[in-house]
Amino acid sequence: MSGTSPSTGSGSVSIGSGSVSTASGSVGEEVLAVEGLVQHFRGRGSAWGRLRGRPPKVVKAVDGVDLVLHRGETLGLVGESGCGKSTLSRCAAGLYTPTAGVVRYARQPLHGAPDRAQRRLVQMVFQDPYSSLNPRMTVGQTLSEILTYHRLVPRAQVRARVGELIDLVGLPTRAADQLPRSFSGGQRQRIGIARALALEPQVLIADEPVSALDVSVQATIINLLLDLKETLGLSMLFVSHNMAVVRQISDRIAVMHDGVVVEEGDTSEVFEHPHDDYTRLLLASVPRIGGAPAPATAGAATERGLR
Amino acid sequence: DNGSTPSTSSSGGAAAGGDLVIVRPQDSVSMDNTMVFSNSSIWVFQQMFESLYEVTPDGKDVKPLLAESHTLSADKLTWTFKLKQGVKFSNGAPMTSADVKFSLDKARATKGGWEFLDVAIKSVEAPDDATVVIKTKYPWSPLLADLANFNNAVLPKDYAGKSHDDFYKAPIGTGPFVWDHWNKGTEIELKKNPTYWDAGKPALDSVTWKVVPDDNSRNVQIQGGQAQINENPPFSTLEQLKGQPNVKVDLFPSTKTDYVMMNQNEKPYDDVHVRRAISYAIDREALVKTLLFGNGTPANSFLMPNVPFYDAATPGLTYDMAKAKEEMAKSSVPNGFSTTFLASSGDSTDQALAQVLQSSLKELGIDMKIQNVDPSAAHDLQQEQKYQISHSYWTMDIADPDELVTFAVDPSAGSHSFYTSYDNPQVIADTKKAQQTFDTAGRQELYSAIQKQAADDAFMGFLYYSPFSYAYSTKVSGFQVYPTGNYHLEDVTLGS
Amino acid sequence: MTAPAVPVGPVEPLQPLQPSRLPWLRGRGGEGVLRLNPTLVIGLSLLVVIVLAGVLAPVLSPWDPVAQDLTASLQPPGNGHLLGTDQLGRDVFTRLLYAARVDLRVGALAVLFPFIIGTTLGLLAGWFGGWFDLVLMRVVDMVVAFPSFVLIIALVFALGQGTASIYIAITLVGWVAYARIVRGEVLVAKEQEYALAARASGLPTWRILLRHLLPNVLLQAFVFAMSDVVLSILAIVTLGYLGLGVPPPTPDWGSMISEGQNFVFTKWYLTAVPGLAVVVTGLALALVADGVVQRSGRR
Amino acid sequence: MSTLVDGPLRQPRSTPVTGTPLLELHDVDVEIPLPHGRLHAVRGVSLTAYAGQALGLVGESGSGKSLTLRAAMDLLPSPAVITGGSVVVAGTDVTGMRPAQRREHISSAMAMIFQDALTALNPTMRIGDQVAEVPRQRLGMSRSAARARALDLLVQVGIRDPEQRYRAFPHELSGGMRQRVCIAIALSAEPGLILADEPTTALDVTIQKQVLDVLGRLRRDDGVGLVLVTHDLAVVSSTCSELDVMYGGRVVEEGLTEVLLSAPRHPYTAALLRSVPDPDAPVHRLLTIPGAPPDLLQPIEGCAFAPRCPAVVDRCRTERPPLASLGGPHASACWRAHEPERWPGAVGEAALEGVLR
Amino acid sequence: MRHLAYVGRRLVSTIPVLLGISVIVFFMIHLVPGDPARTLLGVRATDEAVAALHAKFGLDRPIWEQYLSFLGRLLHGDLGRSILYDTDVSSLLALRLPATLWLLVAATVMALLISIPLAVLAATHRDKLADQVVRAVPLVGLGMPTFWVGIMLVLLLALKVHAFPVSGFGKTPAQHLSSIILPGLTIALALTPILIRSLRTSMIGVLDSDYVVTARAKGLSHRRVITAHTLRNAAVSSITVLGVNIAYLVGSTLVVERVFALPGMGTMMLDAIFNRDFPVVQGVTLVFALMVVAVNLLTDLAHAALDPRIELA
Ligand SMILES: Nc1ncnc2c1ncn2[C@@H]1O[C@H](COP(=O)(O)OP(=O)(O)OP(=O)(O)O)[C@@H](O)[C@H]1O
Ligand SMILES: Nc1ncnc2c1ncn2[C@@H]1O[C@H](COP(=O)(O)OP(=O)(O)OP(=O)(O)O)[C@@H](O)[C@H]1O
Ligand SMILES: [Mg+2]
Ligand SMILES: [Mg+2]
Ligand code: NI
Repeated sequence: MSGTSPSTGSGSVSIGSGSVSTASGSVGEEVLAVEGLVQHFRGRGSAWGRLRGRPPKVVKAVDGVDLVLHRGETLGLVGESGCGKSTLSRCAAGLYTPTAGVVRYARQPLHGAPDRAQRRLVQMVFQDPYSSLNPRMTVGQTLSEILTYHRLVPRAQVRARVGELIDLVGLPTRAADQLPRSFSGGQRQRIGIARALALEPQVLIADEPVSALDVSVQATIINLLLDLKETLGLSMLFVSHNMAVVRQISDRIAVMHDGVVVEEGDTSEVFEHPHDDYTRLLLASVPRIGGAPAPATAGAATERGLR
Repeated sequence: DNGSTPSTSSSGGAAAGGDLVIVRPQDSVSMDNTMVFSNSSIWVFQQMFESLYEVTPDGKDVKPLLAESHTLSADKLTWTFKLKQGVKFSNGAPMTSADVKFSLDKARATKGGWEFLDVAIKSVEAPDDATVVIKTKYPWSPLLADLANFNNAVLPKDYAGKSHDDFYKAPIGTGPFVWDHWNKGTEIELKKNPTYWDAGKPALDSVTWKVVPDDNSRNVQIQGGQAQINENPPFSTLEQLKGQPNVKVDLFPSTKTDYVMMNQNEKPYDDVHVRRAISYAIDREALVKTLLFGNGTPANSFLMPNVPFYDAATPGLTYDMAKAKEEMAKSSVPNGFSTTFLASSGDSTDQALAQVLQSSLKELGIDMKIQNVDPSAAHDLQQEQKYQISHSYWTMDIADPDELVTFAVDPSAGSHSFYTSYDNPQVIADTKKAQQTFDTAGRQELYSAIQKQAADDAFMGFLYYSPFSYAYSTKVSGFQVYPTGNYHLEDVTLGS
Repeated sequence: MTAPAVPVGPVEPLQPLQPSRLPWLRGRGGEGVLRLNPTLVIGLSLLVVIVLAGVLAPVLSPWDPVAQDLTASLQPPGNGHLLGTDQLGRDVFTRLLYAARVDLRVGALAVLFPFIIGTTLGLLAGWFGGWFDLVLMRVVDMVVAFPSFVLIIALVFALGQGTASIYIAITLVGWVAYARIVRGEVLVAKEQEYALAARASGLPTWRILLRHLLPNVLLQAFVFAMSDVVLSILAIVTLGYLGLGVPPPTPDWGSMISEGQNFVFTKWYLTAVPGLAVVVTGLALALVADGVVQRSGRR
Repeated sequence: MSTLVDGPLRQPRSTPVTGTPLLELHDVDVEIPLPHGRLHAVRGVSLTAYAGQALGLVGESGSGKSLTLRAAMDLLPSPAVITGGSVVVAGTDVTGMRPAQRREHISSAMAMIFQDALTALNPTMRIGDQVAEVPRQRLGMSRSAARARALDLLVQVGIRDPEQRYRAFPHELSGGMRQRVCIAIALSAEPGLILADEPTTALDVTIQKQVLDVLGRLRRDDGVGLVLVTHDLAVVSSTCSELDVMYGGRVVEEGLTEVLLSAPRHPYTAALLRSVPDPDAPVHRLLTIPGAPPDLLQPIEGCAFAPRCPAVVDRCRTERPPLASLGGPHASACWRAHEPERWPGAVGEAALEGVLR
Repeated sequence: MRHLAYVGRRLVSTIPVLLGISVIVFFMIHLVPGDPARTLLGVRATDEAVAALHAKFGLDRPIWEQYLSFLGRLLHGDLGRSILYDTDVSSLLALRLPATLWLLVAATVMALLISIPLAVLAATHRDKLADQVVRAVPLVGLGMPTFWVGIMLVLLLALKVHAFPVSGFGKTPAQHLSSIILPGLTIALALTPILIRSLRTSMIGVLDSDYVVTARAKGLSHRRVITAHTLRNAAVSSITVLGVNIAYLVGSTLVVERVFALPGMGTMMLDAIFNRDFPVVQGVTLVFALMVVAVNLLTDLAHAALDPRIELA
């Protein structure tokens, strides 16, 4: 067995954080940025332990990350399971208050939870299509609740707008009156996207939106996101551990390992000329169609009779 | 009753030996005979302690026990007693007059105990070992009855060298049984006194009182052979007990009587017509039938038939709804009123009585609510007279009516006339007079007058007289309960 | 931004519920959720029969449950008295019916209060955490460390006999279970992505609590409540047995059992029949609870 | 890495693939009785697996892959039952055997590993004990021999510090290690064939690679056969020499992996190929398969893929295409298998170009 | 060692809880109307006698002062003196504790003996007749008042069949054992419905899990699959249910001890409440609370012993 011992990132970020790759050329202004972002989780720790001055276990989920997302750009965030991708995206969506560091929406730093206007700027799509919808609310209720609360459209037009949103993600209008449990995974994920789009955000944070889906359904969601990005001019932070999917969708990618970004750059650049050891290992591990298996030692015949 | 026992304990036979188990709902409280009021304590220490006199089996008189005889001086102020000889305490020391003096002095000196029985005593002297002289402050006819009470039992002088508290933790007396152990709340065991003065007694090797709060459990333990005597099974269970093959049920004549008490501090119970109306409205026959399952008789006096000077001719108020309505009409509240009956939860008699009364009084326009509190709180509320109408009962301890009469009709005696605040000067005067009257006829006259007047005033609603119920295994013989409630286990034998 | 209706990708037609993405690992038969199951049906019909027996008591029996007839005490069954009469000559069958009214009502109310209080506190503690949660959980620990029955009895003693005391005692003891259950569910539910999504949508806290979390955590509390009614009725019956239950003359199964206990050998039915009534009621409620659990898909 | 391949406890396994197949399924049907009908999940599946050979099984979620494997192992989840066909293990038809005997026979010939290694290991038992269980309980080894055997197996699947790991509980290991422990357990009965149901889906790519490497090496060096179920064509491509594609409970195409990937002859295979993004070649749009998988509760007339197939013709809807040979080991269940150039649009393109150049 | 330290920590952490409980008990019991002195001294008690007794037990002092002295004594391990029996509460408790412990242990053991085989039967014959029966019958048990079950058991098993002593506790361990069977069974019957259901549910979950399928794939015998791979894992979740319910059933000893005339803490508690014997009520409740704490602790330890994933913290 060779080459399988995972070398943890050397810690040196090969491309300086904050240095914006201009290779794609069409980069707009900054819409979302994190600077020196740190998010630690404290284990509960017992009262007794605290009395005796034993520090509770700390999980350093995100440990100092700088990232910038520009208008109209899709930034892919890859890395192994548990490296802190979800935590980072939740911080960026203003769901967690970071331990340290700043989150900026349209150059405005976030203080505590985002206000209504900021919420409307950045929205999120979640990984698990099964748990991300309230099982007791119909799709119509889920969407109109947001529209009404944020007064996005006059009350009279809420229903019409719900119809538009459902249409936008490619579901039939009658979906509005159905409960989430009557939808398939792909359809649920579309509803999740519609919910995020209801607030007409400029930035969409998608945390592994296709990981739970079957390959063929995955393709329809990826296509949908690509289309929406084009037609609505969205910026997107796309989180995934699937290198192939990220390659398909992002303009730029950042590779995370153990809570830090170890490499960041133009997608094809990183894929073709990885600098960081961890990135290389990651890319080398991705199975590829055509990487044919070796034959059995005993000269196993590959002939196979038909029944 | 000497000499009547057939044989000595060593002579064998089915009658000798055996361990008797008595099951009872409540544990004893203390062995302090001068202080304790709980029957479940008294019935235990009476097997160890003996007094100069004891109540006769009919409950109406006393006979000598540790005394042999007495003489009374002409001025009726000096009583001289000769003691029985050869009596020993269970620690081996002989009983002498010094012990008697010590015991009576201790009994008189207590506070909040039974010392009220001894208030007439001026002094106790022990001129020689076998003689005791008691002087009273004034002529006091109930003295022998008082001396027969357990609080005046003879204990060893100076508590046989122990402190008061230590003595009562493992008491010593002259009785047929001696102390063994007490697991508080669970069981008390007494062992046979091998050196008991009444030779040949007791037959039993030991007696154990076990606490079994549940009525049914006690019954099944008799049936299951784990116990031999069930202390006071409820009347409601007697029928089924009688049906059991090896269980015997006995009803011993008692001095127990039940009352409905009405608090005269509360309106409208200060109105005699209201009290009479209620008294008339009580269907005593029906109560005897349903509550006592026929095992009792309606009461016509606040005294009971087994007490000396009870007057069977007292015209106690009997059930008469028409008269009840008449009285109501004459009263200050002719259209009725609303009131609250204080009942003890878990006490089936209280519960049933309250419900029966509730429906009878409805006919008089009286709206009676039932307030259930647990027995302890009910006690308190009665004694603090924070009630309107309630239920209580009485059992005699001595063979003289004075104890009860004073308690019931003399508001100055500390109990506010059985907590009713009944106050009739004529009755009070008669009570005092009776205490100093020695001739039977004279006392009878006074006590009859008192009973008559009290009934007329309807200061309480007299309910019924009920016997003491006991269920015991057919193996038990010689078991007898006196009208005062106590029993003598030295006469009991256990067959196999 | 008004979204233009772009035709996006091929449209998956909506299908009626399809079990395909419910692999066997996730539990079976998600389809049965909407249907009544036999357990629930049997339980509900038993319950309906019991409730009807209570409600229609005046129709079913000519007797008055509290009217005494001291001349007819302890009659054997027959003679117009289906189950005979009790010590005070009251018709036992009639009392049995009326007791259903009392015990069911008291049982239900004795669950309602703890349900409301416990759910509210648990919801708040689970969501906000912090010192409120800490203090609440300490209190919960304290109440839980008491054998609940001891506490109920002691409380009824302290408060004096009566239905109000029963409510208060059972509430003081019972809210704890609901608070615990709901708090636990909230801790899970608030990390569920739909709750995060609701927060990300900028909805106010009260709305997330009431509209998104409460309906989803209530089921467990409700399921528990169903079995709690059984426990409450048992508690009330036991209080009645100890003489601390519903005050007389109101009929109640517990006091009927305890009154009848003195006649177990001669008139066994006086104890056994009210006992059976409790058992059947308990069974009905347990079946309903079970059915609800089955329906909810959580076993 | 050295293994004890030639050690006394393990016989070298170099049986040629051409020998008796270790597992043969003949027209197996699996049905699941549900409250509102019988779900016909596996519909006449036949497949053959030899020692030393890696067979891939791909298909949409719900197409019956897992149930096929479980039917072969006699481990169907209740209430699923085999209602037709036969299962032949190491040359013996097990369908008619008594359950205990069948269990014995099957488990000595084949072993199975699952998608999620955490749930596939008993959380309350030390991993060493789990590996040693079969040698101890079934093979009747002494305690110490079983232990030695387990340590040996742990080494074989590439676990370092086996002595120390022996006493670990599953939760103390990483995902990749756990999956390798599962493989060690599977190997403990010295099976000729391992049935692996999505063994790497729950893992990271880096760890996935480790696990696939172990499986590949076992096949290469020890001649252990492998049936690998997965969604991921890339995994199949790098692991398996043969491939079966399932749709709607049936095998719709089978053949050598290279052939299927370069020239698929079933529209479903073709569409599947193009809906998987390629890490090396981003395309503008992925190919999607509109519509939903068939309802397995209903009888299916004709081709199950017909409602979603861009190349559908009338015949597809009424008449079920048989799995017919296209020459050599390649077979496809499509009426239009011989004319991929006439399939419309992207499906046609995919069929002609494949993903292997 | 690790576990010892944990037990220590847990016990320390229950101190505030116990303190809180002592406050509740103390003030609650003193709220109850009724005076122990009057109960004790009886109808003829004089005010002086009552006052003397009050003074002796400190009942005349302000309630908070009484509480503080109660706490002070508690810190020295002194539970006070019974007013009714004029004995140390701790020695009374020592007399009563055995019966209650016997009862609880017997009940738990019997509940387990009944539940485990039935739950296994039901889970392995899921949805078959055996399962339906095993699931339905305990439901009946769920609705039975314990005292009623007790009475019925006495009637059927003790009086008719003479299989067991009707009530009481006996003197020797052998007698204890035979006396404890019926009351233990009474409590066990209340415990089994819940236990069977929880065990059955978790067993079904475990039987469906991949590791049991793996175990079957290994070709292990049915017996081994159940004992080595299923029961223990199923017990992990059921043990908590058991713990919670034992704690609940500590309360039912009150009634069961009464029905079977067992000299345990439950009967003592009822007596003490009726007689307003404050120190005893306080003492018994504290011991009951400690028992619940101990049961919870044991549950946690058993949980940790059964499931290596649990960290005792
Ligand atoms: N709420 C939390 N409390 C404690 N620890 C947490 C919490 N959320 C995440 N973690 C820990 O932080 C680390 C990073 O988790 P995160 O979910 O961000 O990883 P991820 O990259 O999204 O992984 P995956 O690919 O599995 O989704 C993990 O070790 C995780 O266990
Ligand atoms: N225990 C069960 N009860 C009901 N339906 C089941 C059960 N097990 C499987 N099915 C159904 O049988 C069909 C085939 O299932 P199977 O698990 O074999 O699919 P699969 O190809 O392995 O899918 P996946 O890729 O999701 O694992 C699916 O429709 C599934 O919903
Ligand atoms: Mg994540
Ligand atoms: Mg599968
Ligand atoms: Ni190697």
